[in-house]
Amino acid sequence: MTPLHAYLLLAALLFSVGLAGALIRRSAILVLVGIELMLNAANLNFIAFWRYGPHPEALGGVMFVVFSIAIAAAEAAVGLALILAIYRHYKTTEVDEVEGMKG
Amino acid sequence: MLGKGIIKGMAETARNFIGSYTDESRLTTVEYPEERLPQHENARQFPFLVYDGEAPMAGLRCVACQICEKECPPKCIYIVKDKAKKPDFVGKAQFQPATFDIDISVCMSCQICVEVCPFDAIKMDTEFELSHHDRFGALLLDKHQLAKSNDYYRRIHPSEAGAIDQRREEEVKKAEEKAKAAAAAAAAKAAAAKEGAGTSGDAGAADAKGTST
Amino acid sequence: MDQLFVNLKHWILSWSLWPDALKPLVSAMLTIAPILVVFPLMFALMTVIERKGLGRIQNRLGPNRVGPYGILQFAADGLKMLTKEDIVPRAADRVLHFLAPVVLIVPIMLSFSVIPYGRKMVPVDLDAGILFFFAVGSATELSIFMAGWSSHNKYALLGAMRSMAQMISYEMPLIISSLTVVMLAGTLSLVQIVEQQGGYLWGWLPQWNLFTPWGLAGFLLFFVATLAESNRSPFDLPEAESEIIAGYFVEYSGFKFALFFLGEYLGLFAISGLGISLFLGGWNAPLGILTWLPSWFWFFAKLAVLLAVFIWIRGTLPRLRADQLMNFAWKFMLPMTLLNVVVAAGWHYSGVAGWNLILRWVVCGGVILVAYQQLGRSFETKVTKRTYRYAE
Amino acid sequence: MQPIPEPTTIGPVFLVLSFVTLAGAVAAMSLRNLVHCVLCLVVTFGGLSALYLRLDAEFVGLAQIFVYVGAVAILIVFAILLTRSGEVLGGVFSTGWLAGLTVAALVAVTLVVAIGRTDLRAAPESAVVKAPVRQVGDALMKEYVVPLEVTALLLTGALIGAAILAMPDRRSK
Repeated sequence: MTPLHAYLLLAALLFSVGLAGALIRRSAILVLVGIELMLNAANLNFIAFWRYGPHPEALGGVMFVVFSIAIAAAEAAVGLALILAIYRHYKTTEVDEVEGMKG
Repeated sequence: MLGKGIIKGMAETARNFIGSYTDESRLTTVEYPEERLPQHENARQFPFLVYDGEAPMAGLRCVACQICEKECPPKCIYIVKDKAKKPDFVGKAQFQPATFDIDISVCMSCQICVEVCPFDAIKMDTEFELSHHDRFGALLLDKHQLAKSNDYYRRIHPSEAGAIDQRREEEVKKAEEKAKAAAAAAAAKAAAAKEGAGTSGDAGAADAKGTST
Repeated sequence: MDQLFVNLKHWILSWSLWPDALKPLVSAMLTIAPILVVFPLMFALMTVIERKGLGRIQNRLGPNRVGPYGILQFAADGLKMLTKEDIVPRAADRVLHFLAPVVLIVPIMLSFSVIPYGRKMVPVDLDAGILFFFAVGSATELSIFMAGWSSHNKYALLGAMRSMAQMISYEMPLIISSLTVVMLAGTLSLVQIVEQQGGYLWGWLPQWNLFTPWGLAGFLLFFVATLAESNRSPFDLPEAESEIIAGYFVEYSGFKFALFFLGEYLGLFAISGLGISLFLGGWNAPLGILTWLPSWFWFFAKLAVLLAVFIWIRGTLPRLRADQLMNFAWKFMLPMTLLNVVVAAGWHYSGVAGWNLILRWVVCGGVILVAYQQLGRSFETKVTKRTYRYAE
Repeated sequence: MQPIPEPTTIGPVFLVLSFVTLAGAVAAMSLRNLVHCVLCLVVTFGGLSALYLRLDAEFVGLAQIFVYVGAVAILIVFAILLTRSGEVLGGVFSTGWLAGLTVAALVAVTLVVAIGRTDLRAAPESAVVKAPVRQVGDALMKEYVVPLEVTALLLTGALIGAAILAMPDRRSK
């Protein structure tokens, strides 16, 4: 079996890639994608800890991931709806250009 | 309730489905290459040249007047006049086409050439199976390919051909009468000349005027 | 006879030809190969039968030139497809354009792996068979998007957008109507769901889910959602020839086009197989006295009947408009399926409470019928006799 | 059910899967064309789901494909098409990209160092464990029923909220 370290390392790298994307990309949609990647990295950690933990039959990690997936889906829907609303207003989805606070 | 129309429609198509097996008369299509529907009399595809008698080139009605060539909207007709004349159906000497080509890949089947032809020489064909492997050479029809007999014309457009034939017969009859009259006049003239009277020439001239119109 | 194919597989496996290490691989291959052969062959036959059936529905003969009764038409069509030039538009995204048909075919082939074709005849008995089926099936939407977007063609993109919107909208009723079965069966495994539908009430009436009020309503809803999910008429507007030429695969020709065509029909077979397993008793015989026929025969017989109904519907109904499609999904299908879940729960608990069967039928069926009537009212078109001012 | 404890080495399957996952993530965050980004993101989701399946979490693995590939990716694609941002004409990265990259790199280094220094068990305690779908369902309906209901409420709220947000504003025109 693969050691737990490998999974944690993968999750850490995935999280960093997502964070980097969310911070440096211009497009608001890709910022959202970066956030999704970070959430997924966290999910991977949950599953790995659940599997390698002392009580895998307790299903705590699995449950957490199930709820996390549901919430991520909700977040994506609302986030993309927000991006659509912003696009309608500013005619752009680039985060740098959306700076005015007055409607 | 929702769905009533759907069930009605499904019943209708089911009736069609079963009916097509039990009732031959329901089938609306024919098996094309083996069976064909009869062509309508007014069907028209592309023009052809009518000839009288047995020999296609000798009996061609076309006199190479080139009206159709000028009138053709897409300019798909090409005519070269032959210098030699030949007698037409009434015996008058007429020109004939040395070349008569129709490019049916250009032709738009408008029938204007038929409308303008004063000699009833060009008519619309009902032949439609003209597909070919060679799209340039094979679709440019020359006068040998275009020439079709009057019998054929009578077969595809009976009433139209009948009217034309009748008119032409009358013309021939008139021409014959005129020839007869002319012959009679000539005979009378000869007789008159023999007798020495100078007034009979007027009747012959008036007669000739009457037939020529 | 019933276990003919299972025994055949074991017999081939018992040959000494294979070394022991290769046995699992050979076993897997022996399971995969029939699926890869049978369903594409069914697709080929279905195209011919569909064209003949549509012809008969329209009082025509249909294809009858190639082979006896035109039965070899599929071979002619296939040859034509394979020998056609494979054109990729210059502006297209070449990689995605190539990948789209592959991404379509692979998940659909995967989804065949959880359907029980007969007694003990299931490629993989997954614990979460239905979940696997729907999870894998969701990749087809992506492939449609890839095809539409990579073609760099407005018609293709429009078709892809329509298709994705349609598939997402109808996936809801599809899944929720299957959920009723999962709820009452208490399992996500298709094998167990089919086994639970075995047995006969009073010795002859099969205990399929179809013969319950929620099962009947669920099956009809599932069927309509299936039509939409597999882009069949009357929901074929993603590929409406008369509006957007051919939708998302306008720019495909030759073999890739054939793959899209194949994928569409394979998806139809897979989802029909799911419907059969969920509602129509899977491989169970429809009458107690017919159980001597092999189980796989019954599965494929039911599949054939369903496909015939698909053809029949295609020959009957005209195409919906996009707004009608969406309204129907969200204002009729979704509330009905949600209500159906509640009715199914009511059916279960009234059974636990020991109600009379007829009373349960009347109550549950009544609720569904009233809801159907009320929800369906807004979809009825009021046809009034047209009057003309001048023409009469 | 092998009684022999497996060696704690990194297997080739894991290597391939993690490479695919990471490569997809990097591509999703760095490609110019947003549609390509989303498709690479799908690859990442697929790789993650395979990893979940390898970790014996069948339900989560399938739900991952179902939700992320089937719904979230399609949603993002729709957003890209509706905002016409498929082809990026200007710069890909925002003005503060250097700072962002630095922060991300620092986080990565911190996490890697932290993981490296921690003493973790290398192999799971129980050799084979499955999370049967039945058990997951039971747990959802019994111990986790309150979170489940709250999630349902949240999803309903998100559905309505997203619909209202994306609705065209009729008052302004």
